[in-house]
Amino acid sequence: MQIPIEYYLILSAIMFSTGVAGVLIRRNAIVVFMSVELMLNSANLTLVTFSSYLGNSIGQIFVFFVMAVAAAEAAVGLAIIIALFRNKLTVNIDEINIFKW
Amino acid sequence: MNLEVILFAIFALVCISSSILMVTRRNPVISALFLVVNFASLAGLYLTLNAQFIAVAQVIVYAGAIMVFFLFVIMLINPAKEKKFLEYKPQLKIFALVIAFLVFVQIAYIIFIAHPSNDVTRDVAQSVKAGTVEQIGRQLFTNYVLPVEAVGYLLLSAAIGALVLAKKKFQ
Amino acid sequence: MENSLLLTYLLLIPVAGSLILLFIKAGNEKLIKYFGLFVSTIVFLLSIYIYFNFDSDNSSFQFVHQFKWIETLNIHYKVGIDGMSMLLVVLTTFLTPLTLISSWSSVKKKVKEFTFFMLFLEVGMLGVFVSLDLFLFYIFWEAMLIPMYFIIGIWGGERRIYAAVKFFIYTMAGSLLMLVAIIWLAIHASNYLGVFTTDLEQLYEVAPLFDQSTQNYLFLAFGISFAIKVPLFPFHTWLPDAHVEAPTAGSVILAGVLLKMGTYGFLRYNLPLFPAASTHFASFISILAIIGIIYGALVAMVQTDMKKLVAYSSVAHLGFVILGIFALTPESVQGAIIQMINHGLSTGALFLLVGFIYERTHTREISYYGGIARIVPVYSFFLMVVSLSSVGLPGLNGFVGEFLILLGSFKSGVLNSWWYAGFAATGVILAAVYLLWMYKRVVFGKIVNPKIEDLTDLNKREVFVLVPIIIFIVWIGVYPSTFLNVSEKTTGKIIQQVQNPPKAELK
Amino acid sequence: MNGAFGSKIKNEKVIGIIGSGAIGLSFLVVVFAFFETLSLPAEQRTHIVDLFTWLKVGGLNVSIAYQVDQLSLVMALIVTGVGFVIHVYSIGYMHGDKAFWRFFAYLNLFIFAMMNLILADNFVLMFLGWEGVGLCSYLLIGFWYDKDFEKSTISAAGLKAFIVNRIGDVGFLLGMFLIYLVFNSLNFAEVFSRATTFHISEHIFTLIAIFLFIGATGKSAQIPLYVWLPDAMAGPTPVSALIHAATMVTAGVYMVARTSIIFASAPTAMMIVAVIGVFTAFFAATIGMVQNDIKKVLAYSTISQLGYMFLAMGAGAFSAGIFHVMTHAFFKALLFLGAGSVIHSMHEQQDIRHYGGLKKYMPITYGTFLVAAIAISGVPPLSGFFSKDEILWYSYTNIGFVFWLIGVITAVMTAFYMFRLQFLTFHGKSRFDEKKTHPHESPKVMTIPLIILAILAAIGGFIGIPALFSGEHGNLFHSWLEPVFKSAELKLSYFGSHSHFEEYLFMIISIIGAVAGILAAGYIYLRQPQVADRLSTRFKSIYRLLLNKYYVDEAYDATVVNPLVNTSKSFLWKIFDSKIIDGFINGVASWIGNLSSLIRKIQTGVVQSYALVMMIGILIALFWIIMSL
Repeated sequence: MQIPIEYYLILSAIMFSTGVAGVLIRRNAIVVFMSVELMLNSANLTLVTFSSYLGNSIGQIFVFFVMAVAAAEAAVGLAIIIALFRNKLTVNIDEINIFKW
Repeated sequence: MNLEVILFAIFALVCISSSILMVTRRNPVISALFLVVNFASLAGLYLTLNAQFIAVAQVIVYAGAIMVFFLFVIMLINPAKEKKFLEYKPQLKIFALVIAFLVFVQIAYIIFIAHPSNDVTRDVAQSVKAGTVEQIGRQLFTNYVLPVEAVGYLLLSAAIGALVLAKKKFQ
Repeated sequence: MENSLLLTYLLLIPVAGSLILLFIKAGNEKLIKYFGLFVSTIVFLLSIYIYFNFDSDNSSFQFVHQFKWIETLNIHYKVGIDGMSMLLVVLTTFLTPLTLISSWSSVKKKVKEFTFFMLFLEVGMLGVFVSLDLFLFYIFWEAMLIPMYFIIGIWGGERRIYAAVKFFIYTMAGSLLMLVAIIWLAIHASNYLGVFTTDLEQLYEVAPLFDQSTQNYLFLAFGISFAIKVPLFPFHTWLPDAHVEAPTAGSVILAGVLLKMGTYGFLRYNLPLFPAASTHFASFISILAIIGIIYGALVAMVQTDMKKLVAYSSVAHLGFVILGIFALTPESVQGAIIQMINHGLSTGALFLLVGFIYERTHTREISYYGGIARIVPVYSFFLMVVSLSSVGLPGLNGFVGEFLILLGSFKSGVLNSWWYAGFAATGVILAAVYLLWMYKRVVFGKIVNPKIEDLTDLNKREVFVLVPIIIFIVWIGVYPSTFLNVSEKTTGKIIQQVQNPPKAELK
Repeated sequence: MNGAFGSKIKNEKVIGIIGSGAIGLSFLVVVFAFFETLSLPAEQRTHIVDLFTWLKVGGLNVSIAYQVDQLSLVMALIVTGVGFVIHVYSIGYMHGDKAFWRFFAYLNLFIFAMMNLILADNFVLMFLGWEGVGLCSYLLIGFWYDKDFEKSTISAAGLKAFIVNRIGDVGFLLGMFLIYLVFNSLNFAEVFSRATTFHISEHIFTLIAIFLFIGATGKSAQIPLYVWLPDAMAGPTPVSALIHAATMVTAGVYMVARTSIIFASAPTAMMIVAVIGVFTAFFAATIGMVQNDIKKVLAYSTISQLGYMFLAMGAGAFSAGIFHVMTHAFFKALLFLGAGSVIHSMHEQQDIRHYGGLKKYMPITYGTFLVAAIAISGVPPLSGFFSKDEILWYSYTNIGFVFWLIGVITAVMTAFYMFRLQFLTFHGKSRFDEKKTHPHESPKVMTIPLIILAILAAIGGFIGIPALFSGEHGNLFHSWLEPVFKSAELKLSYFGSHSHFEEYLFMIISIIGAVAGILAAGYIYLRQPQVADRLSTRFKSIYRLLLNKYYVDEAYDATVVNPLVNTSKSFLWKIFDSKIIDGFINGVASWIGNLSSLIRKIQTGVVQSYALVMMIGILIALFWIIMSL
């Protein structure tokens, strides 16, 4: 039996929603960041799924780029977290409100 | 019940449970480890989808490099454990959960409405061919050579940026 | 062919100058000052060259240069001048080097930035006067706010931030209305022209065909923006603050050129584009202008701060200009144009003089002074001449403008009443009252304050700044034809456009 | 020819000679021009020199052009002649002053402006001169700007003069505009010829004439704008003589004479001029009777005499008015210069109560002063008699007995206060400390001008002897000016028949009046000095009223000046400007500010809350997509 494409997509949706919940409820900036990674990966899963089902490699190539960007993003994002931590001595995002003027 | 389905079921279960655990653990180190598990199971899922290259890349890049990076930072900062779920601003968090759930409902609804399995059926040979390292490499260095270059620059600048940002003197 | 690029060069030279300036080391103040002066002098000489090549018998735009700028919106870069803008361009380029010289010693901090902003400002002002495309005009109009904002805000007096913000927001509020009006106008005009365009000369053809109420709204939207800039009563309260807080150079440019943009805008845009609305609102605006004349003079009379007094006198003087514009007779419009120049010269010179003495004593309180005629005779002489010019003594420039304006408004068919000129003429009396009273309290009388005994007289540099202005003050007073001739055809054209607007052809 | 008038401003130190020399030169030029004109037949005597176009806009075309005709020549002769004499006098008077050169520069500038006023061939150029003399007057009154004067400093007096003049100038301006509106020209020749040919209603003429007359009241110190002239006495005495007696103040008279055709076309305006003139004459004379400052007395006398001139204008006797301008220039300049000589030797003391018995110290001054006093009192055969009597005669024949009567009463008063001055200053006992002050005769450079003027004041009247005496030659002065006023006089055409007997009778009455005034003054101030005190105590309230000049200055201050300053300050500026307008603006600004700070609360700065809002947004977007499926 072939696995219907919906299974993969629903799985991806579950992962995405979990990521959303993580972003919204966690206070630790690193965990929030990890939740974002989770959401990215759920999107990747969708892309790979369609790529595979359609027999077209473009989706996978796109995933490759997403990974590269995610790597860059993680590097910069974590550097920012370190810099912030040096200034504020916390990574709890509800204690960091420097966006407010 | 063929092997494919069993594998999918195992990986999907691991994937969902590890992601939920990752979000709910109060210690960030444990969260990070669950995320590694999650990424690993995703790599497995990619294999079931015949995407060999991506699966390998997933393990190397995500589960390997990025997650080590995360753990490294967590160790460096050594944050305290978070408070319990309902201790701090409970209404807001419940509201956030509701939102997240609603998002899931909507996506699921769209998927069922659209019902893509009607139009898309997997041709295994095709899908195997699409996911080979050869195929992807050929594509990347012919049609997508410019984006590859760009990504190279992006990574370089991200490396430099991270360096500058994380330097001690940075204000 | 080559001539058509002259105006573009005129704009590009200060741009290039200010860019080169950025590469000079900030510590090298002397070089920066000389460089700024050099650039602005070149611009002045170029404008003089343009002036001599200008054909004053031709009423259409000259030195026109245009190319496509934003293709999708059919917006052009289009510059050109006629008699009116010719005079204002020369005034601008004339005053800029003088203000740079005048701030030689008064600006002490951030000389590089100051010179940069002055050159930047010059570009903006020239751009406003030469652009023939509404979109381009709007860009210059706004661009010029930025340097002025900084000049007031950085080099100003104690309440400079308040003044700068007030100036900025006041003008910004007006110009946003204008932006809306420009878009509306262009869209509405495209119904007639078939294409969307912001080209002024094409709009001249069709805008007068709009129906009365459309014209009225557009007139008001443009008009409020210009009225704030002028400033017309009751939009004038930013002016005293901005003037008082601005550094001397800023005040001179503000009074000399920036205020003219409002009146220029009325002449260039409001009158020819919306003739029906112009005649409709003429008496209303004239009344505001007359209130401004009398009100400005009365308030100026009781000021204790010299700079504030001069600032309020600007309100009165520009009231005359507005009255002249809306009387819509050749005499009054010519008078208004010449009065713009006059006001730039005499009020500019007054601000310079106040600035010079402020530099020495650090106070502008009138009561601080008294009897300085014996101590600083040269200063007193210059202040006398400039005050008299501002008072409108025949033989000096102020008279020519005021006389023509009053004469024109007296016989104006649009206003159609003698009361306008009659009331405005009281401003002539009041001008004498407030200026000469100030003069009396500052220069004449006994020396009451021992501190001013060791005041030093004007030095050579300061005299060098004032003498050219005085020359022009006398020149305009005695032989105004030099200047009147330049703008005569243009005036005729504007009045023609208002009184015989193009009629819709029946298709 | 006009070059001589233009090049007169110089500032070398202590070279008054150049200053006076320039005026002397221009006087010679004018004399030359006069004789040249005299040799021409009467019809060709108007000569116009066009220099260059000044203002040319629309229908307006104003040139810098000078018109030399009979009227302007007379005035130019007076101005340069008297001006020259006064310049010479000033060399002595201003000797040793720190700003000697400045004084002469101003004086020369004044003569230049005055010549512009007189020689202008259009209203605008005349206005240039008109304002120019006002400026010089301002500068010269305030010449000693740091000296005290009454409640404030001298410069306040200058300021007052300028501003009051400005009020009149606005009248002139409006008149000018109206002329332009009606005649479409501002050129004298064009306007005057059109005034006779165009059909224009009398109201318009009246309005023009009244506006012009307002200008004249400002410059020539008539009610209600006369208040500046007494204060103007704060200036150096030669200035008072030149500007505030001989020349500038007569500019108004000149202007009315120049525009005689317009006034002649407006009988109502003529009447107003006559009433104001005669009333001013009377009013100022009453004040003059009790003043104690030698220059103040002369100032009020000047106002009073100017009133006569306007009476003449109002009566249509233009040439009589100009005639009086001339004789007045002689004797009043003489009076002022004499007074200057006295003040000079008395160390700047100006109060006549501190003079007395100066006859023996300064005989020349005494003699010349006496000549002038007799002349102004109207005793024949000195100049004042002819001109004043002519005015009185015309006021009787042309407009009415009442005018004549007030004129005569004023003449009596004039004689009285002039001789009061004369007696208190030169006769009687010295009322000053002879040890401290040593009165002495002035140097020659000052006395010679006095003598010249005295001769002129004595004989100047003979060129205008009424036809009654001179027989078939007629009145020389009249016939000289006749072409200028011909059209105006034609329009008026009064001249009913009056017998010679009447003329003689009125003449004799006025002579008797003058003599009576002199005798009364002599009686009170020489024989019975206590009478004056008795009178002043008996009529205390009137005396106080007169001494304080009817409190006009105070009334002006209370009704116009103070309310204007106070409302401007406390209402317009402090309340209207900074509270209402700025309050409105700032109110809008702070309202927006408050609103923004309310909205700002949404911006917590916490990333998570932004994320939450973003998710809600996504939710809604997805919902919308689902709905539209």
